Amino acid sequence: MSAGHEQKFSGQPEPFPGQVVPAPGGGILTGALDEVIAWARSNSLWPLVFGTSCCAIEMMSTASAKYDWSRFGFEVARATPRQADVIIIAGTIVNKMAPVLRRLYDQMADPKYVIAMGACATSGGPFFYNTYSVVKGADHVIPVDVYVAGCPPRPEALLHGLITLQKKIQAGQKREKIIIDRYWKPEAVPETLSS
Amino acid sequence: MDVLNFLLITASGLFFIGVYGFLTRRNLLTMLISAELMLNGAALNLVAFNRYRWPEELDGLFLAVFIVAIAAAEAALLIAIVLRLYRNTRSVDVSDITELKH
Amino acid sequence: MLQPDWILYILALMALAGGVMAVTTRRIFRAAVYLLFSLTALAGIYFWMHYEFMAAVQIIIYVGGIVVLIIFSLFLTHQTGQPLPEPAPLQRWGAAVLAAAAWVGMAVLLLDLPPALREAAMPTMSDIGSALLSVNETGMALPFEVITLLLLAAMVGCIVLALKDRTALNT
Amino acid sequence: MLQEITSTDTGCLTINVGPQHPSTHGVLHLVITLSGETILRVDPHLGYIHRSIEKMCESLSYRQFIYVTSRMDYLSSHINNHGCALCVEQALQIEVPPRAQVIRVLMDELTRMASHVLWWGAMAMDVGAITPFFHAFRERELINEIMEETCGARLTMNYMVPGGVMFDLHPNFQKRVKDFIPFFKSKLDEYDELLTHNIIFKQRTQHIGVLSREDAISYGVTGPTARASGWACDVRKRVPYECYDRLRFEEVVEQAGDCYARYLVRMGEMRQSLSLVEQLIDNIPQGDFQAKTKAVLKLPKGEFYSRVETARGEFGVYIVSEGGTTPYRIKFRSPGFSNLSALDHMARGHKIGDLVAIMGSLDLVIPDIDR
Amino acid sequence: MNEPQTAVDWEAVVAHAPVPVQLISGTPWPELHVEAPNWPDLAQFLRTAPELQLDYLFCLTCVDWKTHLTMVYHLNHSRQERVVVVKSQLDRDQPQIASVAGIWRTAEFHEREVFEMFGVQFLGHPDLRLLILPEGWEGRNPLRKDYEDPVNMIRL
Amino acid sequence: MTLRNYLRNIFQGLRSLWTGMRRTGYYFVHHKEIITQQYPDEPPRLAERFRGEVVMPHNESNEHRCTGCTACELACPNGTIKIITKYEVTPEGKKKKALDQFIYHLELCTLCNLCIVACPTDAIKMSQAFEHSVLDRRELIKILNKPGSRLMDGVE
Amino acid sequence: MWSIEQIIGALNQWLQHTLGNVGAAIAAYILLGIFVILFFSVLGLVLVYMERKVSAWMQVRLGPNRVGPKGLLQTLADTLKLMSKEGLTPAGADRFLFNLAPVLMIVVSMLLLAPVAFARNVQIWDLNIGVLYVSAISSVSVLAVLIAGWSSNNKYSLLGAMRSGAQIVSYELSAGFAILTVAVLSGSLQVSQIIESQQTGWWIFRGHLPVWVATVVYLIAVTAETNRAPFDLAEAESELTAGFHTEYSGMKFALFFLAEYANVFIASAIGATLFLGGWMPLHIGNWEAFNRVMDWIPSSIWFLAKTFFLIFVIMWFRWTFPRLRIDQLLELEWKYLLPIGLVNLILATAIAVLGWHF
Amino acid sequence: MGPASLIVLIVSGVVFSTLAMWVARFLVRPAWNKQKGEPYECGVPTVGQTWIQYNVGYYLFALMFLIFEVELVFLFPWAVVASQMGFVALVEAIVFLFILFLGFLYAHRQGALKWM
Ligand code: SF4
Ligand code: SF4
Ligand code: SF4
Repeated sequence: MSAGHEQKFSGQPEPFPGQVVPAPGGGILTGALDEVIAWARSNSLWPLVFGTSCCAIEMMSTASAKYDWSRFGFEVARATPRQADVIIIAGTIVNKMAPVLRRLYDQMADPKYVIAMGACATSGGPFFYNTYSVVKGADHVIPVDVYVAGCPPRPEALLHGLITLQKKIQAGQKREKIIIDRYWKPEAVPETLSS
Repeated sequence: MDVLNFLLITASGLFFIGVYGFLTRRNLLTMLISAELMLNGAALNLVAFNRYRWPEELDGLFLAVFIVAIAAAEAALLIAIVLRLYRNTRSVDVSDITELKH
Repeated sequence: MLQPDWILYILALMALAGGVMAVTTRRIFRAAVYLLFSLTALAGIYFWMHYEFMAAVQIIIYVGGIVVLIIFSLFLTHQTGQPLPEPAPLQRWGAAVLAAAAWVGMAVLLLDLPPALREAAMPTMSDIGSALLSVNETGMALPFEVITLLLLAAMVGCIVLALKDRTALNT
Repeated sequence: MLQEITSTDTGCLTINVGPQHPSTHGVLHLVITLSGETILRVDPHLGYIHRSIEKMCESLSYRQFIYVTSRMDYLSSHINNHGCALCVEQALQIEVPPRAQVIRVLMDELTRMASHVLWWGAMAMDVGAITPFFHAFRERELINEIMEETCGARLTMNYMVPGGVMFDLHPNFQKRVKDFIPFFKSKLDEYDELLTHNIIFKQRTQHIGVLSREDAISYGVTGPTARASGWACDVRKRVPYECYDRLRFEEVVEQAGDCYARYLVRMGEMRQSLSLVEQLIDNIPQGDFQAKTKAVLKLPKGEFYSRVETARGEFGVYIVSEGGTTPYRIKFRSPGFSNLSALDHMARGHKIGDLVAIMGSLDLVIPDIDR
Repeated sequence: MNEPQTAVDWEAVVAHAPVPVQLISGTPWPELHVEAPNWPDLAQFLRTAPELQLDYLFCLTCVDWKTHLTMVYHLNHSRQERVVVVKSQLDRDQPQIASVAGIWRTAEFHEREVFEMFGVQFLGHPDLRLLILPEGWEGRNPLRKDYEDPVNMIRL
Repeated sequence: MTLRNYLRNIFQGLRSLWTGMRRTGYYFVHHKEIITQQYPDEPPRLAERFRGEVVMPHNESNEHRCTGCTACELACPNGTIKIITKYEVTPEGKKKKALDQFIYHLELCTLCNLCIVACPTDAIKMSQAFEHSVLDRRELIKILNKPGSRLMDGVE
Repeated sequence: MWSIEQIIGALNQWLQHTLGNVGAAIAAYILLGIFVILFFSVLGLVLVYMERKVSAWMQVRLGPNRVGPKGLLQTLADTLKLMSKEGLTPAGADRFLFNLAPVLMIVVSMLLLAPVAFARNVQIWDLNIGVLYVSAISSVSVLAVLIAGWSSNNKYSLLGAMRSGAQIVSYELSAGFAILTVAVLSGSLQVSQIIESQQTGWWIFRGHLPVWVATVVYLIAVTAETNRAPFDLAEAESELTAGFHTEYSGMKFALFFLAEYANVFIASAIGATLFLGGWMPLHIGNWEAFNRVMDWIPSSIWFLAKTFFLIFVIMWFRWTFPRLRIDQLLELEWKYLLPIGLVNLILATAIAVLGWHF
Repeated sequence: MGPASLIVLIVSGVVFSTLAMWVARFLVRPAWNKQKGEPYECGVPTVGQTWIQYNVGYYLFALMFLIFEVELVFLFPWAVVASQMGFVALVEAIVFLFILFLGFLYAHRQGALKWM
């Protein structure tokens, strides 16, 4: 462990260890096969067992009998990132956890997806102001596909998030770029909304 | 080539591979592996003779089975000894285990 | 029956190649794996010869027992990640020449054996069983019991050795 | 720092368990030194969910800071809120109306059940049984529904406010709770069938992670964990708050101090909570659910401390006030923090599998520990 | 639990204490103020004195008063309610106090927390290192009042 | 260990295992015990007090009740609400403060209800909408007052 | 009435007719290869689906029901997903062995198919050491596990691999003794003869106590040998994340998954053969009419029904029990199952020798 | 079908598994980075080396297993003929199993079956 993970978030943004470089080969996907694969991927999202705090309980509820995400084929929660397809960031990510999250994400086999569950993972949520240790949104650490708001989002909301992700995969959409302007302030209202 | 000859040559090949390993390796466990190869060569030899020379009798087969059984006993004992030596001398290298102090 | 000789040749090649790799590789864990290949190929030869019982014994004891035991003891005594020391070149070449010469000599001697009796009735399991249990002079009951006693002795020996070891470990 | 415990000498192996590990219930990071599979040392590394709540609360008003505490021990969010509300009330000497008191106790006990039932499932999961987990969530969902109807949320309630509770009880509340009581009783018996008497479970938990009474006190272990070691430390009995002194319930105490004893204590507590709810549900007094309070609360200068019993043990709120609208310093005495400190002591000499069982029986909630 | 609760005469306790102690009453719980160097003796006394036997340290924390730090210990007896609060003032620049981890083992973790949050050095602590904060935080103590982190901390 | 004990252990063990298997077997064949709600097909049963997001109700003539008094902004513990006010000229010619934009950051909101309680005019309330998943988090920033809306008459 | 036997016979005839002798043999082998590959794929799909449904129902939930009708395509989606997922090799791993392990695992379970009698006279190779062969080959899978665990260069993997090594080898003994019990009673190791010997009734009905004990012991032992809960210590999720296949991803991992299910199937099939009469229909003494009706049900149905029943029982174990600790597990084997197996074998011999069975 | 079917099975196993592992290369374009290649250990870097010596308590079981397994193998041919040979088989088996049991008892007494 190198000293000072907190350095990651002070001063100029320094890239996380492990920059992504595409490996050669692969990627000959066309037409119908493409669709079949997208169908398979979207219907078999195995989540990583990853929960940091309160939202993890709601994630467990989603797995539980009443909401039962196994109906969609999500129930094979894997404990190792190698076998998981989607990482549901259920809970707050703090600065000490951020490298861990990054490492977990890096160690997942491609293709991989990320759902930010709850206010904390989306933006820092309740811990946005006045805290020295919370990452203000998991997308500062890893790229996020779907954001689910709520504190905690109720299980149906998480299911809705998963369905959104399914739709996204089926539509063949690529992941948004990492939002680079960290410390994006909530005051900065985008133009589309303010008019 | 006749099948019996071939088998016997294979068997002796295994045996001499074992011999080679036994001579070049100074590590007790690799030596054990070599010894297993030698024993296997011997067993194959016996089985081949039994099968292609006196097929109506079973002595060769039984001898081979017993060899396997004894090889198992030998391996078990040897490994027990190796582990014991290892605890005492922190090494499985024969040249390190010159004197058995304990 | 579809049992051409080339299957035998392939199996023998596998056995020999596995053996060679096992004694020459410098990664000790791989040595065990190559030994596994060699032994399995031998079992294949036994299957090819229709000595299924022998083949099963080979697999069950060698592959399932001895190799597993060797692997366990590797974990116990080795930094399995470190390569083994290379033998001195003189020793290596000397031993190789010696073994090869001996093998060639042996092969030459073996070449003029009378041909094999290829078509023969195979012993069935009950043949083997009766032979194992019969007490007359061709029966194997006595050696069988002796082997059993030997195994018992081996077990006792192992336990004595290993348990002392265990107490040493705990301290 | 890690180097000193990393011994590559024979047999000693250092492995990380966590921060992302199914058995740590969150992001606890344990560095374990093993000999073979025997644990020589467990070194917890915390902070993977340290959200600096104590610092944050220094800039939140006395009405606002309660919501953060729901996020600490999120399984006992009501009880956490309760502790904070109590502390503020104690400082301002607010008299809580009797109806609010009863509602609070009812909610506390329902929370305790929900927390224990979740723990039951999680503990089963830790020792490898998966089905109980789902059965536990079935009951938990019912409690959640009851809560949601009244409090408007399922997990992070923010229901207790200084002076009482935020809303009055929902009209359906009584009926649903009354339906729930016999149902849950029958399910508790099923739990016994699935786990309590199961030989494998007993084998896995009996004589594992024994904590003696003296050690429990010395380590400041509280809650069911301490009661399993024979220390009657229930705050509800020691310094009864709200109407606990007028209620009949027993403090479940076991002597063995092992994982199974902790299990039994929690099972017993579920039954006790159920009986508390039974006692109260028909006797909810009429009246206000909230005392009249000022819009902006200002605590007098001084130091205030309140103690409540959460599902995990004694929760303390220590407020140092300078007389302003925000606390000068606030300290949450979280039960999990002390409970965790005994982990090393309990786990030494056991196997990795036992460590999992011990952690399960401690019922750790990591954000509660890290704050 | 079933024992009768006996009240403690704190005046007498203070009189018997091996070190000079100042008793403050009128607060919800009696408070003892002690000089930092005298704290280990007092702790031992509180833990062992037959009429006290305060074996349960339920809260240990520190408060930054901008001019000095105050260590706060909440002690109790395991069966009876005899809460006492012990306070000790520490120098802000070089805070030092003896560790009580040997007396109450729960103090080990609590002291580590106070160490990283306030920078208090606990003398004789068995293993004083960071517990919660990531490595490399030594020297910056987030719960002190003057702690500023302009990057991570967004003030409302 | 006597033989009898040995056998008894085995039988008791097997019996306890069988009890468990009977329980799971019961659930295996009794499908009426299944409690799964099929979310996207069946609409979820939401409690009426469930807090899903803050909304500002408007009446038919596009009027809301918010005076722009910022009480909710102050009450909110984590800066979720941002009120932008403007000055309107009333028919009497007086300048009056009025709401321009009620910006609500759903991605920050903890749904704690404090703003609702604080609002003196009941201008905002909690809705039960919970399907807030989006692909871009900027979509979660909402402006609660509809374009062109104005204060309802009679609300002070 | 058609049966698999007749179909195969007809196929064989047709092949011989069109291709001649050698050609027919080669074609048969190719067909066999295609058949086992297909069989494995289908087996994986079916068993995973079954496991999910069984677990779901025991856990009061629905299980997969949205992908395809009743969720039937769920496992197909999973498979396709796994196929299209990267199978990465960690940088520190021993590449050759890392990739060898899943292959070895699959080869071992494929080999185990040889003596399984799917229906009357439908068997890949009815070799004369039948059940001994099963016992032998299944002991190789432990090596695949050890290789996988070691070559990943991961501590969890290695610990998991060693655990399962000790576990599999130990439980092999008990499985062996349970198999021997039936072998003694039926006087043969050949699968077809073992089934023939149950012509008048399955061993579980005819064999008294020893066979019941053997059945229980066998079930426990194979559950342990296939690394399934409550003996899934190798992959004990809550302890060692995923055990020996922690580092495996994509299809490499799927092959382990598949091999596990295939082994469960084979173990159940062998169990059904030994104790429940394989494809032999249920016959009761001299109820001729009843027996005739039973005979009318195709033998493959009988075989599959019995096998799936045993598979269900093994799944039932998994979804009910907590996991044992490694030392308790070994203790269970060495202190309970093994001595019981020994004594049981003597009892069974006595019964066989005295002819006390029905 | 004879032993050749074993070869067919082996070959189809190898073909099946390699094909399955290989097809993924065409369907996904993986990204690689340094962290991806590191061993997974709960999201933190591993401490120390992995391929080091372990103090496994299991090897004793492997030893015991080996001996028992050899004896088990001998029981198989015996089992085939046991019921035909009658009492001889029974007696021999009892002698044999008795010896086995002796060994077992010895191991048990010595505590070799206790796992440390
Ligand atoms: S969003 Fe809310 S519920 Fe979720 S982790 Fe954050 S604080 Fe907890
Ligand atoms: S619900 Fe709470 S967090 Fe959300 S806007 Fe209102 S006060 Fe703020
Ligand atoms: S919503 Fe209510 S509290 Fe907020 S600004 Fe409008 S009137 Fe004021």
